[in-house]
Amino acid sequence: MNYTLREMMTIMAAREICDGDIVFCGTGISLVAAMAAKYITAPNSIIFFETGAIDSELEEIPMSVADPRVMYSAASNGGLLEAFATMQNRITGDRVIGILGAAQIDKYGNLNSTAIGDYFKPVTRFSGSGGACDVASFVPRYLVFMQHEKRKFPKKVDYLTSPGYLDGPGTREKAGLMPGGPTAVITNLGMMRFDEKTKEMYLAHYYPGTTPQKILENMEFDVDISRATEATPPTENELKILRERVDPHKLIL
Amino acid sequence: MNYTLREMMTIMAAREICDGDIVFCGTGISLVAAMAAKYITAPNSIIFFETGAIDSELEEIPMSVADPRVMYSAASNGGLLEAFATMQNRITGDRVIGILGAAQIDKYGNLNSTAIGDYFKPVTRFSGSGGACDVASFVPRYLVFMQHEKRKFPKKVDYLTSPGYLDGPGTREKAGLMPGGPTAVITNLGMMRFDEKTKEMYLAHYYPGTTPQKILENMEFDVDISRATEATPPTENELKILRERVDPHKLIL
Amino acid sequence: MSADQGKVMALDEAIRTYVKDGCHISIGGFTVSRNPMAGVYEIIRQRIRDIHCYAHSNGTGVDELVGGGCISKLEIAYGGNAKQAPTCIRFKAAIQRGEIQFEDYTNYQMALRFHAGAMGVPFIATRSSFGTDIVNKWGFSKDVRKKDPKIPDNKLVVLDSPFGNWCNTSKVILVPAITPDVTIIHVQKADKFGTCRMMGLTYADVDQAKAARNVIVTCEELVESKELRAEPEYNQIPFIHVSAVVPVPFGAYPTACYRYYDYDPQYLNQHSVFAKNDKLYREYLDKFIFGVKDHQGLLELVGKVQLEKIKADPRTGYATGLDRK
Amino acid sequence: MSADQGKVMALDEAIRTYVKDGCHISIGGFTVSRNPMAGVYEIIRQRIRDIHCYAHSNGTGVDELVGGGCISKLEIAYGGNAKQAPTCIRFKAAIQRGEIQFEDYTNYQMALRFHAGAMGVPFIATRSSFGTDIVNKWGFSKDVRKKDPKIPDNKLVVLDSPFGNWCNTSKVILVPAITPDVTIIHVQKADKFGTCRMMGLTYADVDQAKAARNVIVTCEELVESKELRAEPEYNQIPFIHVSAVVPVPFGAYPTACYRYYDYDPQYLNQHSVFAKNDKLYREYLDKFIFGVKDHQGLLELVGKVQLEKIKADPRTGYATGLDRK
Repeated sequence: MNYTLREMMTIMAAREICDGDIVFCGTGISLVAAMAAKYITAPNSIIFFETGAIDSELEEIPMSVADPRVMYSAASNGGLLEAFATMQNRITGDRVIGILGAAQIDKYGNLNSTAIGDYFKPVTRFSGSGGACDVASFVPRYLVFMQHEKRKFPKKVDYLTSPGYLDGPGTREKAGLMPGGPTAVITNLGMMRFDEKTKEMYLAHYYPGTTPQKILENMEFDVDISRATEATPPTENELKILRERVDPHKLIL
Repeated sequence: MNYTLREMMTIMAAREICDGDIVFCGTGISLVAAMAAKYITAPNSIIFFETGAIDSELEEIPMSVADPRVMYSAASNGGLLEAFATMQNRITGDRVIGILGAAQIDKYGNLNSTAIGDYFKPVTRFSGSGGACDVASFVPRYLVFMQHEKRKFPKKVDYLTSPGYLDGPGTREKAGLMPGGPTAVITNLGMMRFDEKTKEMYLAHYYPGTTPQKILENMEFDVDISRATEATPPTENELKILRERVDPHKLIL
Repeated sequence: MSADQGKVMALDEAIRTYVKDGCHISIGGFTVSRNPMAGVYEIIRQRIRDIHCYAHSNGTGVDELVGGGCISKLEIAYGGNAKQAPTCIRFKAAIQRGEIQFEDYTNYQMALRFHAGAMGVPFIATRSSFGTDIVNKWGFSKDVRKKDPKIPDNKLVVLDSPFGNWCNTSKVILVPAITPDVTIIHVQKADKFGTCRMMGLTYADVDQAKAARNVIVTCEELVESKELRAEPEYNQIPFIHVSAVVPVPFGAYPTACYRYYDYDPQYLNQHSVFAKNDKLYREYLDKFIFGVKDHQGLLELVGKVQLEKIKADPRTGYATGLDRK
Repeated sequence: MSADQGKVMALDEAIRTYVKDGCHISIGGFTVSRNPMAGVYEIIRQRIRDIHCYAHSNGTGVDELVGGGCISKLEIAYGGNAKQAPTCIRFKAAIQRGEIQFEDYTNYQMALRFHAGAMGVPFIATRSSFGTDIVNKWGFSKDVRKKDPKIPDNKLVVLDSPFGNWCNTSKVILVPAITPDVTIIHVQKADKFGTCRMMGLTYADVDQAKAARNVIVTCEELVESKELRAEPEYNQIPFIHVSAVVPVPFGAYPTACYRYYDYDPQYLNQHSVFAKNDKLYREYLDKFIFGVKDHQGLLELVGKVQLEKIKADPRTGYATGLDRK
């Protein structure tokens, strides 16, 4: 069955969501993944937005986390304070999985979504943290969506917006952060995970049609490819869910 | 015209409220004073409660600041956090006048509403601060209702629950408190104020039928009585307001 | 727990499951309003002991828990309860007799402590209580605090602001977070998953709930999620914070529940007579708490006529014209 | 101001009275929702300059203020705006060209900073951003901060918790309070004294308002106090915080106002084309902002047909089925 790379990425992410998870979502592909997960692996997962909407009934896909579509039939519509407290607080925070995106990521999963070049006089300015740094600081698990290009996987990010494993084992905790960090990086070529001991990124899966070597060519730093296996493509059922139930109007995919 | 001492006390307090004041109220006589002020000197004053109700329509007298009667037709029903922030915040806090009561008061207007005797093994335990210490810490002006008895005006309060002028001029600010402090102490015998320079209590008014000397006999510490004048008794109109409009069922007075 | 039933439980089961000897709890409401009295009475009925209780002005409920012998440690801002008990009577007796350990705060400080707990930070700053005995006198000594990992090492801390004189404030008082094992609240409406709609003042209920490891919600009405979700902005607590939901009509009785019923002045007056005398109070507990199976039993003792009197007027939300002398 | 009129003012008068060159402001809303766009456009129209602006994710409004040349200093968490502008276009250009000074925070930090301002404390603690450039890179130098009494001496401060490891937290990051000279918000309903009823998400609007010296409220509907006071628990901002009330139907346009209208994808798409080109953007300002007398003028340019398309469906609160490509 045919599928697009964006569909593949979405399904790879959806499979990471466990039943009962509270899913911190942005918009776009990350939201589609969270919505899909509810039909696949995690019927009791709860989508929530940094703007304060919890468990919204997403009849239409919101284009922003402040879109009125996230307000419809939610369990509660609060504000930013309540939303982030839900993640900072260990009682609910420990149940949250985040989904983030970035312009750059290094081997420890540190993210840059602020600027390329000098912070004060950047070549390219991006939106900045928003809630990304908060999520990356607070929650025990998060996924990162990336485009696999050399400049996006640099040895050192130009600006460290959201903490991954910082400088390696123990450095999150030493800095004052909660335990946690990225659990998977999902790109248009494959999926990376982080070694439990070294906290360094390694290649876990490459998509059908690509190779570990091709993936390495698209990164500035080297990663271990010895554990890499081919990813399972989206099933017919998964694609059906994406295309018919989650994004029928192809707003995102 | 006849009037009771409680009516006298209520009117003395009501006269202290200026138009536009936000009045932090407890219940009982302090609430009756605030309600009366709206008919006398301060039609645009705003009654608010530490429980979070602002500008309630008090068709009936509430017996507690959490009484459902404070919730009826308020501008807003929030919670404790919002109410105290309104006082701690200088923007709204500077407009607030508090009305408090206590078991003991010293010459600097420090209040005890916690315990008589040793704090840990008290002879008499009272309710404790509630919001009183917060109000006394935050707002620029507050009134204190007291019964004039020797043991209630001691040289030193057994427990300092709510700050007056602490140890005299400059000590509030040095301790970290906002400028402010009690502006009048209203008892069943007269009204005390605080000297601008020394911050010590002095007798401002004695009620008709008593004398400054009698008042001194009911206090453990001496206060300046040289500035004392006889208080103006409640006018016919003031009494009419109290009896017919504010407390027609004599729940408080 | 089945999806059909959501988190709905019987009250005795909910209390037995979450409230244990020695646990740290807080209850919602304020003086004579929306105390989770059904939950409080069930705790007394189950003779749970050695509770560490956090209270701002949780009048009626805390006083009964003290009187019922359930509380050994109490952090509190205000032990008073309207006209019937300007100082809560069993609270007063327990302190004067040295029967419980206690520590005093202000109402704002207690509200902030729950707020910090809900936010997941160890403390929050305030400008309240400088120079007072609230700061100087600690109910729990340094030693007790060091030994008990569930009590913070300091009662309050005065800190010079690291932002200089920003906001015209050179120092602040830091109050430590509270994270109760259990918070019990009573609300007007909840769905079976625990999403709550409160009416009228919310006091500190929302933060008390969000700060707690487990939350027991008793409610006047168990409603369909659809009803609450029609206006999500008015649901103060989403279900993710809640462990158990128990429908208990008149669950706040004898305290008030805005738009449902008023406090019962007659019960409270009578109660304060009982509470002032140890023997009478024991008889009261025997009859009204231990002598009945559940809250419904207490309501039957009170009688329909009395409950009818306190029914809320739909216009005002309270019992207009109720005799409150 | 007469009691009859309450605080009701014309928008141009409200902006002229409270928003001055060099003042510190914040605006409500989030990305494409409930931005006080009528107020924003009036600020641009009055050519107010050198504004110091505080923003979390106040997308559309902040980007227009930057594009209109009104902002010289910006403290911000997120300069993005949904699909039409993943990075706000004029914001991006202004930073890349060095036209404004800026300092980055996180959304939670900005929300907490307003919260601290509303509470009247100099700072609040969080566990967000340890080890990141949010902490390490300051947009305003120590020197600039020292000299300007309206900027705190530190951007963020790392503090060892004086409560040991209470809440499993040994250190925190303190974020300094924000107290804007003016906050402008757009709400669904307000009365003439300024009591506000928001529907849907409130973002950080409530704290932004309470933290500010003056608050300008624009509203879809000016309603009787009686209507709002029938359910006071749903009025998020009581009148005591508000300086001016301005009824402006479609006052958030082209952003959404829940239960009233959706964002306008067509306007936003077109706008992003204009914004990417300096000349086109100048023409856009000339036509849509400077070329009209007021917000009503802009709405007339847009046309009734377009406004009809984005009208909210009463069931969902947004324009169900709206073409949003």
